[in-house]
Amino acid sequence: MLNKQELTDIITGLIPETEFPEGTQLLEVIVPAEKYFSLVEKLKSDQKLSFNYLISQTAVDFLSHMTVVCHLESVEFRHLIVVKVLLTDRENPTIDSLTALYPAAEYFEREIFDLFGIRFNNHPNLKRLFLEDDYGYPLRKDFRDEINIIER
Amino acid sequence: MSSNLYDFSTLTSSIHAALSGMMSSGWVVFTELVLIGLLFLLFYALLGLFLVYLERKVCAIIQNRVGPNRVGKWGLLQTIADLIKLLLKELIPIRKADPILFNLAPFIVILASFMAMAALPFAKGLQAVDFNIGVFYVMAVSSLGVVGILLAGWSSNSKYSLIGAIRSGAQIVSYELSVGLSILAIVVFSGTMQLSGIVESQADGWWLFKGHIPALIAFVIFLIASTAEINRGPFDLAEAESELTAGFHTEYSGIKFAFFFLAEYINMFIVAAIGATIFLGGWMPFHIGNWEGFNHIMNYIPSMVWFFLKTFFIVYLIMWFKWTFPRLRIDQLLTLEWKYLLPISLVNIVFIAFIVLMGWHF
Amino acid sequence: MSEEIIKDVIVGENEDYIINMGPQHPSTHGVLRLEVCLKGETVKYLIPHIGYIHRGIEKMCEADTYQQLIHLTDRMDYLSAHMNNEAVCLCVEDALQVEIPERVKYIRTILDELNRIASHQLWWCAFGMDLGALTSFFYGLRDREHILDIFEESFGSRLLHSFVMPGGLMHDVHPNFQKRTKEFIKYFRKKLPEYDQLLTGNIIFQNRAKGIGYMSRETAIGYGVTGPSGRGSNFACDVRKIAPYGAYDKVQFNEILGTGGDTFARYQVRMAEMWESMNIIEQLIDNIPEGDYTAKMKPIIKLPAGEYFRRVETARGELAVYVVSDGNKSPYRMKFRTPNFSNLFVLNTLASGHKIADLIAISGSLDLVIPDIDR
Amino acid sequence: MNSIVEYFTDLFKGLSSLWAGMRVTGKYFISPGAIVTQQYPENRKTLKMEDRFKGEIIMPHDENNQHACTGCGICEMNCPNGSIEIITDRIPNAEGKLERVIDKHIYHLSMCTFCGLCVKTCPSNALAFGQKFEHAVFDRSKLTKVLNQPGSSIKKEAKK
Repeated sequence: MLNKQELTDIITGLIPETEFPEGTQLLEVIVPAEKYFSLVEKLKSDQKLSFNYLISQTAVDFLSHMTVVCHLESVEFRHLIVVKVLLTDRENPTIDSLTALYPAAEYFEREIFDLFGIRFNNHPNLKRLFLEDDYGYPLRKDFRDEINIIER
Repeated sequence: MSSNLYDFSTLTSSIHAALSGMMSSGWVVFTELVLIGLLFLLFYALLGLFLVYLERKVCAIIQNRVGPNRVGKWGLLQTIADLIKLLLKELIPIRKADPILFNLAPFIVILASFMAMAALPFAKGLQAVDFNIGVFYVMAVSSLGVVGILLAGWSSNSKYSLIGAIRSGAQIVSYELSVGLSILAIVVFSGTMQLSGIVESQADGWWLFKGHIPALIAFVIFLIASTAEINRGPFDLAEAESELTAGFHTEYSGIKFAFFFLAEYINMFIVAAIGATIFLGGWMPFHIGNWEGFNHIMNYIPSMVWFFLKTFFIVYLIMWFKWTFPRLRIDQLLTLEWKYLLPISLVNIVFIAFIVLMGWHF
Repeated sequence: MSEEIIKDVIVGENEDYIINMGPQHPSTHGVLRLEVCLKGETVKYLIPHIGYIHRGIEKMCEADTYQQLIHLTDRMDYLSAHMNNEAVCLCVEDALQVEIPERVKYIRTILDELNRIASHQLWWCAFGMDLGALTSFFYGLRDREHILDIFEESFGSRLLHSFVMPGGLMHDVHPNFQKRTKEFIKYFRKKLPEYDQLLTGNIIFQNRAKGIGYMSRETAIGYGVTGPSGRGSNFACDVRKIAPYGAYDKVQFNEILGTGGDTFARYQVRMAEMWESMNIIEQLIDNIPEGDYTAKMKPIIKLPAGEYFRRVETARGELAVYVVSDGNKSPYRMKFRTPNFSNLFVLNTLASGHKIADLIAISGSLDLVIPDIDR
Repeated sequence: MNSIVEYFTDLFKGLSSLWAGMRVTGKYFISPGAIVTQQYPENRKTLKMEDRFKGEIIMPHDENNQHACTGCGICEMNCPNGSIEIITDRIPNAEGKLERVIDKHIYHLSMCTFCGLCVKTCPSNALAFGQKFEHAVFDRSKLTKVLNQPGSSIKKEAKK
């Protein structure tokens, strides 16, 4: 198990464009969208890191931008990392898919597409998971549904 | 031989004589046929209702439940209430089903079970038709039911039903062999195919006890194979509830569904009755060799009671199987038949033939 | 007509026989729809369709306070409601850095394990029923009733008992709690061997379960299959060991690992977990310290702005809660990484090439709870 | 030869495992004392729910038809489903000041999920869980209840 500082050093060596915000509960990495796939690929394949277990993948809508958040864990070493990508284009957000690395990502990404409308490149089957095709993206903060959602 | 206590042939021949005095012989035969038919219809319906009730009670007690207890005393009228409900229910027409076959199938199933009943010796002298090849007849007729099941699955034009029907076809065709061979074992012992003759041959002891271990093996194989043949217990693949929802009768409703349901239970009774007849002596009381005194006391118990006691013992065994075991998979089902039951029963037949040749059985 | 076309038309070699298993089907345990493509009795592939009871719990959480959203988590995996509640509470306590009393930790852990036993019992019932052994269903429910009675006495409800609150418990457990739990353990230690006699040893059952639905360790990690299903493939994913919470660091217990990776291995892991849960309860039940049943909490909880992540082990695997707070009394974004969501989608990999009956056995051995998938 | 031995040992092991299962079910068949089913409508007289059972939310009234609800609205605020509505009234008290009192405490049983937050957070302990669980009605509007009884008033000691 590597501590935060060791992880930070290794990851900076792998991808220099990464940022590490201070004062977070877990170690967080913010990476540009175009480096996202290669970072995760290296996180998985690096012998000392070996982040081979994708715990969860989700997104957060901050109105100004969207964030895709991945929680990765190494089964062997038990260290955790949070990979974040900021997407400034809320109209047509696009990001690489992790399906090639983690089979679990296929459905996490379909869920994100369903609820946030973030598109994933190279995804084998990007269809909506829960909702109908014309429903809108309910977890976006500007989503309004006058019929089904009663504001309190 | 056994005494003439409770011999139904005296009753039936006196009825025959009375009828003959009243009308010409052609009419006598006709009247008797109608009478017997009505009697069987009544018996069939009552037996079906009772068996459903019995199954529900047995499984309830096995599962630490009470079972039906609301309609009538101890819920005895529950199945009658169910029957009325089923009679009143709508027969949903399936638009894309083959209408003729779809409606025909339940009748074929119920007809097969009805015909098999004709040859059962219920008590001494109480048997509708005493064929000299009774064993053959029963086996032939009881396997007719699969035609109905196949038709039902095919004609209802539903995917689940079709899978169920095909499964059932494969299953019954295979297990017919083992049932036949295990019955053949007793035919070899008793030297007759007449059901009444088989019963008479057990006057000094049942074949299960007289036939040494081979008869016991034949009995076990008969139990397993016949359970499979009537689509029950661990072999209910044709209607595997958790896989195919209801299998071949998924699309049936109302009284047509009730026909399938009823036929299943009557088939269970028929199989148990055949088992009781050929292995446990049918209506023959429990006799031991030439202990005259003991045998005489046993004769005081009516033969009908003996028959139903033995039959319901086997019915209970079959129910016990169903409520204990998980279901087999289709390939395991066929493996069991072709790799275990069939070879064992073939070897068993050879053994029995040898025993009979040497005269080692009692 | 060329010969190939005739072959196609008559034999149907290239024709897919697709059946819809669900949304109303006895053995999908809820409104899961599996689009199964068959060839004869063999499953070629299957596509799960979900969303029939998608209620948008994550969206609803964004409008609720932290106390209010507890009762929504009950309704995800309703069979391990207590663990779901605890996940949120741990996350909130982490964020506020509240020190919760020892008594609360002990009680929470005991309830976790009781709930785990209850859940595994129900799984055992349903698994037996999927395989056609209907009697197992009633034996399991009969014994589960004892746990539900304990729950009812203490919390007032049997299944969805939003009993855990941020900072502690809703109220203290019933005075009879210890006595009845010990009685239950004594009772269940006698009944559990019966389960083995009825099902585990049974030759038909073993033939149905052994070698069916093999999942390698890599598959389990890749798909994120956690809980007993993942541990059946030798994937050590027990959060109780990795990141102990509650009183798990004070008890001795083994992480049950299976090596077979098949349906039978997953079955055995769950059976062994019931024994292990009873061991954990027995270690704790006599040592519950006296004290408060809750820490001092403000009536309105506001998490400091930031992101919080917490995992617990539910009866079906790893439940992770990810909260993004903007400092208000309700979360800005709440994400539940539910175990069944990941466990479901491995089904295609496991069931392809097996028979229909095996598909039922495999989905039964994964122990899916559909509301947990849809959320 | 070995395979033949294996064939028969398999056969007998299989049969004995089947017998083990049948022994369990057979044991319960001959011991009807193990039946656990409750005869529900018949045992209605003796049926006693646990003290903490969450059947419905009630407002206990004492013998003088007095309750403890001050109409503060905390339960309404805490309810996640909006199943509580409080209608208050202002009436002059002895000193002539207008004072807020409860007019109607409306409880929608059909929306309640029994999370218990209203009972827990009530500052004057005016609410409690009732043990009644037979709530089936033919008309949904009957599930909307007014908890404070007509003509009831607030207890003296609960006023502060």
